[in-house]
Amino acid sequence: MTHSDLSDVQIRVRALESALVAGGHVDPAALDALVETYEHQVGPHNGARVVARAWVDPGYRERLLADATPAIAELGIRGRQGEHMVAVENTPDVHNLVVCTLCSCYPWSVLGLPPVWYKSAPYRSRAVADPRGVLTDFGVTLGADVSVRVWDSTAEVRYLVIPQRPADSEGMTEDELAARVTRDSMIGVGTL
Amino acid sequence: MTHSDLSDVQIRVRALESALVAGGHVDPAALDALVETYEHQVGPHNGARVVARAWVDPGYRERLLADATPAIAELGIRGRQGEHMVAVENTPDVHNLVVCTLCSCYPWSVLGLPPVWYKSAPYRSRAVADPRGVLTDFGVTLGADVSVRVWDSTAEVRYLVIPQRPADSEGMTEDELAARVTRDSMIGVGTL
Amino acid sequence: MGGVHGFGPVVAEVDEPLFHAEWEKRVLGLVLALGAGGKWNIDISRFARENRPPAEYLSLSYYEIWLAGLERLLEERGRPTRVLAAADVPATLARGGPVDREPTHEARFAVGDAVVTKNLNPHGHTRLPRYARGKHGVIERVHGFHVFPDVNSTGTGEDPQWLYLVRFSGSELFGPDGDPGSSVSIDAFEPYLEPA
Amino acid sequence: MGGVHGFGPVVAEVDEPLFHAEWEKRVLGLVLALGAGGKWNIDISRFARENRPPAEYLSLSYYEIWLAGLERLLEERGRPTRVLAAADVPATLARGGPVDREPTHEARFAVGDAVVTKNLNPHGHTRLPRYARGKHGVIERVHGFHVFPDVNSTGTGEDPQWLYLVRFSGSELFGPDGDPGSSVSIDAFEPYLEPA
Repeated sequence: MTHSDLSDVQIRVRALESALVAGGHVDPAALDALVETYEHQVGPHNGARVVARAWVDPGYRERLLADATPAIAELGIRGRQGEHMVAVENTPDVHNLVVCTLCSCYPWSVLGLPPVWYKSAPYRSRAVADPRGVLTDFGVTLGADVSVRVWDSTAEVRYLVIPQRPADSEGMTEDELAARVTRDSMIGVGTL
Repeated sequence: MTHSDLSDVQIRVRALESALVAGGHVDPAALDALVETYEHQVGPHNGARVVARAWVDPGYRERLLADATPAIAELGIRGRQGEHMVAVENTPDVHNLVVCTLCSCYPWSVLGLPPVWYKSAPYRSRAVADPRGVLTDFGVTLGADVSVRVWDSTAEVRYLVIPQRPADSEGMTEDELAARVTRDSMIGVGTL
Repeated sequence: MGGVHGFGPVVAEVDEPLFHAEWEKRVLGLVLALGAGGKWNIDISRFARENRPPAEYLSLSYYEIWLAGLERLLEERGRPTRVLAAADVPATLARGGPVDREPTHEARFAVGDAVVTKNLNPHGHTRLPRYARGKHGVIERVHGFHVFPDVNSTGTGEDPQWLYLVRFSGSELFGPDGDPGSSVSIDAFEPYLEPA
Repeated sequence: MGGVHGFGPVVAEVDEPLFHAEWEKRVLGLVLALGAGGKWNIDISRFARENRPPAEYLSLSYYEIWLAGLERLLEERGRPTRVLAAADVPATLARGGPVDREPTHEARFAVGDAVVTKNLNPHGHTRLPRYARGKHGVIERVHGFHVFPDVNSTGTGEDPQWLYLVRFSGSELFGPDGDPGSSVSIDAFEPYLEPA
């Protein structure tokens, strides 16, 4: 993707915002609050807490896999682009990968805003037809005996990958475990 | 389609041609001869002669529909992008439309170089899925009882549409008839 | 664009910032704030972003598409009179926009059913990807009774439908060039499906 | 791109000139002259033009794509040493490049046979359009035994194959949104086809 001249867009956006604010259609403080939320509050640390809890608490893991939305809400995590959650678990035999080929649907409530590559044409086109190739782009090589399940978020259901717990994480606390969980591993393009 | 800044391209092409001529890889007089051929010699008047002959000579029409390449060669018309010709005839019940969805294949030997719209994404995408809509863009409305046959030139076979002879052309000479035949009617986006 | 070739490798930016320019933040804020204004819904909004010539769509960045979509919505649907107040932002985001509705009839398909997707090619909005049209799969989950984007995007009502998770093999979707060791699941609305 | 939506109406330029700039003529000449040099064939040349990111392909004009393809061919395959002389232009154009070859085996299909196209998704060059993959049609004509672009485009040989005219109904190709009163015929090589 190419970017138009940034200063042009900047001017266009400023003009639009000014007109909307002047007309009383937008509260500028609401814009600040919205940006602040996604810049500093919602992010992959939310999903990491879900994953860590699932690793240490078998009962939680079961509830999460059975019906993810209320299980995630148990941790106080809910909201926009996370209204209908499904958790899918990596195992030694199955690797999960999440994409939205149609636009760029992403589980905001647990992962925050998506990275540019997730929204890019290369990822959206290849994730379904050549998931192993995409994983290779991310430095992940799966054994031929590992099957790949791709989840294309074509409706309002959002998917969260529960990565495999690292082998060297014996005895870690839930917080230490959460700190090990990466955003990429919860999309399925990374392992831990 | 947008065009890049023309002067930039012009400079790029001049530099390429100069380098190739200087290296002895291209004869500039050959370039002139090639351009001259398609600018002034080969064009829709070739196809028009074929159509007019088919209208006035039933034996020729039969040979043309049976095996177009030699029939067209009878009129001295042959060559590049016309090596394997097929002629398809419009009737009161069937209208034919030619496209190349893959690139912009076109019967150069009978129609010359294609117009921009033939090479455009709108034509190439819609001609197969919505041929009647495309015809409407060209001001042609077919009765619901007329079926449309679309020919997608996906290999090296090239298609020439034989339009229906105009009702008011009784008694015209073959040359007069040829003058009535339009390029668009031989692609199938026009009628006479 | 699923399955289309030629876009090249996936390149992840190292230490990618959340935003690449200040204006991206303002576009995010404007889209969310105005989206809460009630003049349009998320499906109208997606269609306003996506229904543009492919060359244009592919040449714009993500937030440029959001901006272009927002400009179109304001032009076509007008400016909202209901204004999201800063104080209501946390509750509005927490509530989100659930799309599950009370079912009005039984689901046609059950888990394990073999289905085939229809070969739909509508001019309007649809959420059935091109690569998964006319393909055989199996129902793996019944998600619920959800707002139907194909209709909701026209602004004429929610027309909720049963939504299913349908799984296809890589070979069914992409033939001999597909990955036989992979499967792809999509979320498909009942009107997209027929019994196989 | 057959069947893809969103490109808008077809707009024909009134009194369109054959060329829109002088450089277009030179590109036409260069492509034809260098194409006669023997360093590449028409299928290699098409693949060099088309194998680029869709946003780039769709944003370039026709002759810009020709120019970009030519630059790539020269870089990848080198400059031809066989030079087309001006005096040979008429004969070269008249001869063209016929692709029919002497058959080495019988055709697998005959006129009237029901066939289904394979769901091929190769990374290399192919001439089976995406909209016609995995679709049922009928053989209407046996064109002959022609050079196979999928292989010829790699520069490893002509690998000629039987070429057929295959006709599909608009409904088969585009479903309920297709035109039931239309049909589309493509020219399909035998490796694209299976008995239905």
